[in-house]
Amino acid sequence: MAPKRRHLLALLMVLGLVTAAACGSDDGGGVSGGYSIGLVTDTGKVDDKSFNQSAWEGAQQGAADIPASATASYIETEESKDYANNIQLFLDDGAKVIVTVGFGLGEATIEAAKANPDVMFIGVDQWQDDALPNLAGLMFPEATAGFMAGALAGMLTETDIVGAVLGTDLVPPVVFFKEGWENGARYTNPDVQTISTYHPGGLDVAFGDPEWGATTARQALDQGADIIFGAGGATGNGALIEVAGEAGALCVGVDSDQWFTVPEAHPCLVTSAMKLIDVGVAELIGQAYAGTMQGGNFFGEVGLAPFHDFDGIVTDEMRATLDDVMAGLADGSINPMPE
Amino acid sequence: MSRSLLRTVATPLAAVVFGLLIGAVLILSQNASPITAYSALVVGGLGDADSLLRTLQKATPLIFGGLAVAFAFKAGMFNIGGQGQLLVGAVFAAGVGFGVDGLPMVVHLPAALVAGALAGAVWGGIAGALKATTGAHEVIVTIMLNFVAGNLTDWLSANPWKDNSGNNIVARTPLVEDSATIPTLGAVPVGFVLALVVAAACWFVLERTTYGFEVRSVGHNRNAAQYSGIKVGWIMASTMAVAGMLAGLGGAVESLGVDGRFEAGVNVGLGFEGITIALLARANPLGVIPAALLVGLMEAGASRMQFKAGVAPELIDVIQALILFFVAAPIIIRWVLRMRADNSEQLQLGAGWGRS
Amino acid sequence: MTTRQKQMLYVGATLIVVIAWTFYTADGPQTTAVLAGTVRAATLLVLGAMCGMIGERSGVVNIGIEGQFLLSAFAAFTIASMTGSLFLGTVAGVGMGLIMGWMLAAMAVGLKVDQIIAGTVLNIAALGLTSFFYDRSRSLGMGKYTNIDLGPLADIPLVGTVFFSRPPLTYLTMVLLVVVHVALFRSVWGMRTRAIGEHPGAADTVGIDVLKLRYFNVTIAGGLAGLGGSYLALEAVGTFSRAMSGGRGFLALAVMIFGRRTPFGAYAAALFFGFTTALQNQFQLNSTFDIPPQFVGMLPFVVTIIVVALSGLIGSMRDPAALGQVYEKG
Amino acid sequence: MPEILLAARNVTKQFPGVLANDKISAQLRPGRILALLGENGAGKSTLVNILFGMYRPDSGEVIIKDEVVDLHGPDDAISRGIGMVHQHFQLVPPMRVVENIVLGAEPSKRGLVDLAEARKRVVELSQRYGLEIDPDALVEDLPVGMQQRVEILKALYREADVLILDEPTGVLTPQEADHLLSVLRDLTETGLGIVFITHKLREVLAIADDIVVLRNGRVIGETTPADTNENGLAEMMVGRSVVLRVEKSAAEPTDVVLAVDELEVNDDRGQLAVDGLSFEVRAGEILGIAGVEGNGQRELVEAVTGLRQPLSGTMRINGEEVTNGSARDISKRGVAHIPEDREKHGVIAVYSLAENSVLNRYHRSPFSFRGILRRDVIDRHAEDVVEEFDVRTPSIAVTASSLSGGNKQKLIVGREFSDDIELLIAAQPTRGIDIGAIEFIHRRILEQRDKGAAVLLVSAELDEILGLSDRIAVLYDGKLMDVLDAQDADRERVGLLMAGITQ
Repeated sequence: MAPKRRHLLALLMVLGLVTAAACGSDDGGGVSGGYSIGLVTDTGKVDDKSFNQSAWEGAQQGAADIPASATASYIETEESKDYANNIQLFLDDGAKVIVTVGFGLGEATIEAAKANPDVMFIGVDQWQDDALPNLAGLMFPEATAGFMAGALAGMLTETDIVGAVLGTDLVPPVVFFKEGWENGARYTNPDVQTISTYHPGGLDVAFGDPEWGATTARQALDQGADIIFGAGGATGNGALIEVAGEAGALCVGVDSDQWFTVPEAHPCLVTSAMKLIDVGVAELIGQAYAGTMQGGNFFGEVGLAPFHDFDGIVTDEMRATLDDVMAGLADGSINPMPE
Repeated sequence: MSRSLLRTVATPLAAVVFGLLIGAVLILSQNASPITAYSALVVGGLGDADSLLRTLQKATPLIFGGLAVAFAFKAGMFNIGGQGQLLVGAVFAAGVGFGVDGLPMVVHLPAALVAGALAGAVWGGIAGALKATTGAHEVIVTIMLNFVAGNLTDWLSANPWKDNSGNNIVARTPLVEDSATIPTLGAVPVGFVLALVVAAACWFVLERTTYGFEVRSVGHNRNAAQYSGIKVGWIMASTMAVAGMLAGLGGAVESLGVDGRFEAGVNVGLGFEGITIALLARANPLGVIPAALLVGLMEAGASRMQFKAGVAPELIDVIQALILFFVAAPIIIRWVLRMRADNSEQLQLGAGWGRS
Repeated sequence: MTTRQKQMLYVGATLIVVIAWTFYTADGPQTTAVLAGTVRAATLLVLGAMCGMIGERSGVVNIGIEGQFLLSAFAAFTIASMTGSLFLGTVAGVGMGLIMGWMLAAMAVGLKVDQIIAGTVLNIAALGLTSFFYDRSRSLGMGKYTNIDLGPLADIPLVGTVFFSRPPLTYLTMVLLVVVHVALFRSVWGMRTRAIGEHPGAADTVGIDVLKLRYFNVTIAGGLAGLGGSYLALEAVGTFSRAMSGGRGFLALAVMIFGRRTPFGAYAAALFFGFTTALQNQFQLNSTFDIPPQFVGMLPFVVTIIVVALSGLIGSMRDPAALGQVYEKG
Repeated sequence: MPEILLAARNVTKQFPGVLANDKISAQLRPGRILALLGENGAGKSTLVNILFGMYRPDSGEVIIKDEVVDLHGPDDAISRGIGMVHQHFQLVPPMRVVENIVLGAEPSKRGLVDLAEARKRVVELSQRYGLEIDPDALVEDLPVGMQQRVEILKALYREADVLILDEPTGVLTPQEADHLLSVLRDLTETGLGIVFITHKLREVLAIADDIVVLRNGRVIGETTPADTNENGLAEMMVGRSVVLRVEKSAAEPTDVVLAVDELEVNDDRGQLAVDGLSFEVRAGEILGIAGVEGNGQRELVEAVTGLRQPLSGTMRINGEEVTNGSARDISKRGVAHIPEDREKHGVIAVYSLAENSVLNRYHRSPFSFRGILRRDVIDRHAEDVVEEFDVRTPSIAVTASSLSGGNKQKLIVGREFSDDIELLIAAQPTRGIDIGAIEFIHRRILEQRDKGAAVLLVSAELDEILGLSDRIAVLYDGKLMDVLDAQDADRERVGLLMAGITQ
């Protein structure tokens, strides 16, 4: 009897200790100091080798670029219901600029911007219907990026088949990339056959299934595709790595220059259809610091990543065509996504 | 009474403590301070009215998810399908919530809740009916139905029920009408109150009604239940439908009370946490409440923990797995604490009447 | 197997060959692509199914295959990227699988935890641990396992590409199919294993240590799932990412049931599931139908449900009698 | 040849709450048959489990072939030449006979089972001992008598010098039992020793060389067939003089209560188990169903109680057709059912006695009202059952798992008998319980008959059938061999019918 109770007592004491620890100071951490920049990710990680990572690199770059001492820190969102809370954590901490990444945070960002007119907000991939003075939506014309990549692929393919392994059609940027890619390929190579596949699973798995990405890329290679566009987080990365194992085949990355984020893809990675999120974020942070940031929509740059090891196979003629395409896209004479 | 209550909670409590202690070691391994991390966790979950609201909001679907698992456990069934049942409940509740207008709240809100509950009941009932008629194991069927539900609800929210207002590009439904929105009373969301009421109702049904007696009989001894004239197949099918209904109700409360709409990918994982909660509560419907509050608190505080201490929020998942492990294998706790074994220490998925 | 079943098997096999050949003559590359994709998707499933099968034949349900895949893939990838050796990575993956198998055995056999709950613990723990510890800066500098052509066999049209131009772990899996089949149905170990799954009491009375053998089997079976994890990280994909097993551990269970807990049956089932996946991709690649991918994507899961329900209805399947039960001596 | 083949010396074994073996000593010499006699719960099974290495004694020693041994498990015992035929056969049903026989001691080549060699040895063995068997048959397809043969061959295959048989005749017809006894006698010619565990006095007198009687975990006496008789043994076994015959008055049957016509029922494996049965049971009589287990009794009982759907035929209760009625429909008509497997079908182990006492009536008034249980009423009912049926328990709040087998059975009988009964279906009502409880339950069954209930008694114990029944129907292979009046029935005649032999 007695010993039993003693152990229960001991257990309660340990619990009490933990509670005491918990009620202790929570001020040791925090990130304040100088000009503080906060970044809230979409439900993803700052090292996702994709847009969260790009945005985080941009935030760090922005912090380094501005003249005053500045710090950048991030919170990775676990559940989309926490968007508002995670933004609030930075607000409470006195952040001057808050970067929110992904269209999912759009509404939470607008709410926070309205409530905190003194804080500058940068919303990556967030379209602004009504401009708020302290909120810049950083948008990218993905179809344009996809079109340029497709145009290159149309010229490079020898089998006249190009493939795309994609995240999910539930996420519009993925659709824009795909449509741009296919139209671009057809633009430079009218005979080209485009074969594209979306991940068949739900939103929760579509970007995290490299096995499917790899298997599907292989399936496309086996039926003659010699250039594969992998667009869709880890799923797309799986496709890139698969193509890397096929002699002679090429692959195209997405979002950032995947030469640096997926080194396994070096044997095939001819370029990436880039959204220069890091550049855009850093630039907007600079503007915010300088007080020149305008509310509303800010269009970031898109483009093709360097060809790296494949510089040699892209002929001058191809480069010239690409320049024409780029010019056409810029002046609107080419519509990357008709309809 | 208090002695026996103490004994009943000793194992889950010890499991939580052990989980946190091992979690502390992991935090140290990341060169962070466990004290800072845990205090941030608690402040993030209880620090002020907003945090408390978030904890309650997070606990609400966990209670429903936990009940969905616990109720099925009572009939000896393992419902891993809480996720899918919650999703269909969420999308159909939202569908009624935004698709119908002009109704007064007293009609509209209950109708939307019932739509979610029914959708969940159908989803759970499929697994139960297949088990009863063909013997198909509910674990496999509910897992498969989770995938199917994910695809189905994604499609619904991206196509026929998509929110086409403004420049929305997200796969989500329009906002539900005000008349279908669950209000908040002060700092307490009404959905949480509903969860408490439903948990109490589950307890009452299981312990005090003839239906509950049949459910528990099937759970404890399917053969004896059959011999005493209970229609075992019907009980298995209906129990899974009730379990699905509970999860579906959880999804409905999320759509109508927290998110204001259904959005693809937003409710991921909620259903699975019900398993941890139900086991932590030893399948007792009332025990589900504190278990859900605990997990809800950890999840509400996880962001602050990363913010203050730089600890990745996945730590919470690891701690949950550890707690589950210790609850499932109480023998380890007994060994460490040198407690004497007794029946209440076994993870019995159901017990006699509350004759303690 | 009855004569009738054998006849049906021959008829079915002939039919498949004839259909495959017809399609091949119509469109060689596509047929090859679909069938190669089929074989590829089947490898992981059958490894998981064999893991589950050895456990269930011994009376232990393993619902933790998903977690075993994931944590083993993590270990395989981490070690391979640290050492630069795919082989060492593979060994590490198998090792992690063995550890996870041992943990399942410790819980389900040793501590007598409910087997389903024990497996669920593994799944949740694997997801949490891999997410918490994953270091995304790692990569496989040397690339993943590549195809090895088996000499002239690889030059046979269709069959050569589909079966004889494969990476090493796929070949190893095919060898393991035979090994596990022989071990389960011809060896002393297999006879004892089936005995402890059907009637542990009987095995005990002839001096077979039921608990020890279950421990051993569940641990060894974990090695197969571990090989599956290695295959996933080092051969199928070439990297690691969060939750990359994507539910395939659960599909493997369905494959095992569909295949009546025999290696070749499971392989046939796995090929069938692989085929549904490959076919659904092909539909999209060809833009055959204008069906949303969400619906096409339901196909394997709906098929699984139907299969599990039918195998119960037809009564062709019988669980080992002691499946899921804790064995108490005496 | 050793002087002592197998012996226990002062073996003591304590289980929680029970002293199962208290300083037990017994010994077996080569070529002899030692009978261990005792009623259920006397400690026989514990003792043989110790001798076979399944349990370890708390104190005392086991001697095998003149050597004190420390057995760590059955494999230890097996390797020392001890073979055991368990009461519940330890065979793997979906495996072949030959596989079952060699399991654990398989002839092998490089890890693979050498089935050809195994088959050869099994055939050789069965010929040598005159125990014919088809080595390639699946065990699940064999009748129980054959399964027992497999068990014996299993022991002989391991070159046992000692054969322990635990209640081996319970599953056999009297003729099969006689045959078994003569086989055993032949086996002793080679110097084999046999330990024969039973509670059947007749068999002990017929075959034993030495008799050890156990009661309450102690050795009560040692004797030989020459020095005692049935009454003497019975008194030693129970500790008082027992009524070997059930006292009962003549039956006064009236209206037909249960009428079964051309009934066909499948078993779990989808094979015909009840094959065109027709019979009637009248109010005020006991119809006993005799037969070796596995001849369709279970399926018959389950069909009659609504637990199993018949393939064809009809069943009527009091003239009303109930062929496709559910279990509850049938129990509503005043049908009580004592199931054959108490633990599996009779009680819910983790439920309290109170909950178990209403398993068949919780849904009825006054135990519930509009779907809500009335615990006070249920508790009072449970108190009544416990008192009236002499269930020995500290309280009605304890779980059923804490009761002994006999008390569980009394609880079940009490539960089933608490209403007026039109038809009682009692399957193996006294299996595995002590003599006191047996007598109690027999009296209660007769009481129901005398109150006008129709009773269908299914039992594998021929003595129980002969003692209680007014008419006896013999079931063989799902068919009714004959229905005899009790006064025309004797062991010989019923036994032949049980073996399917009509003359």
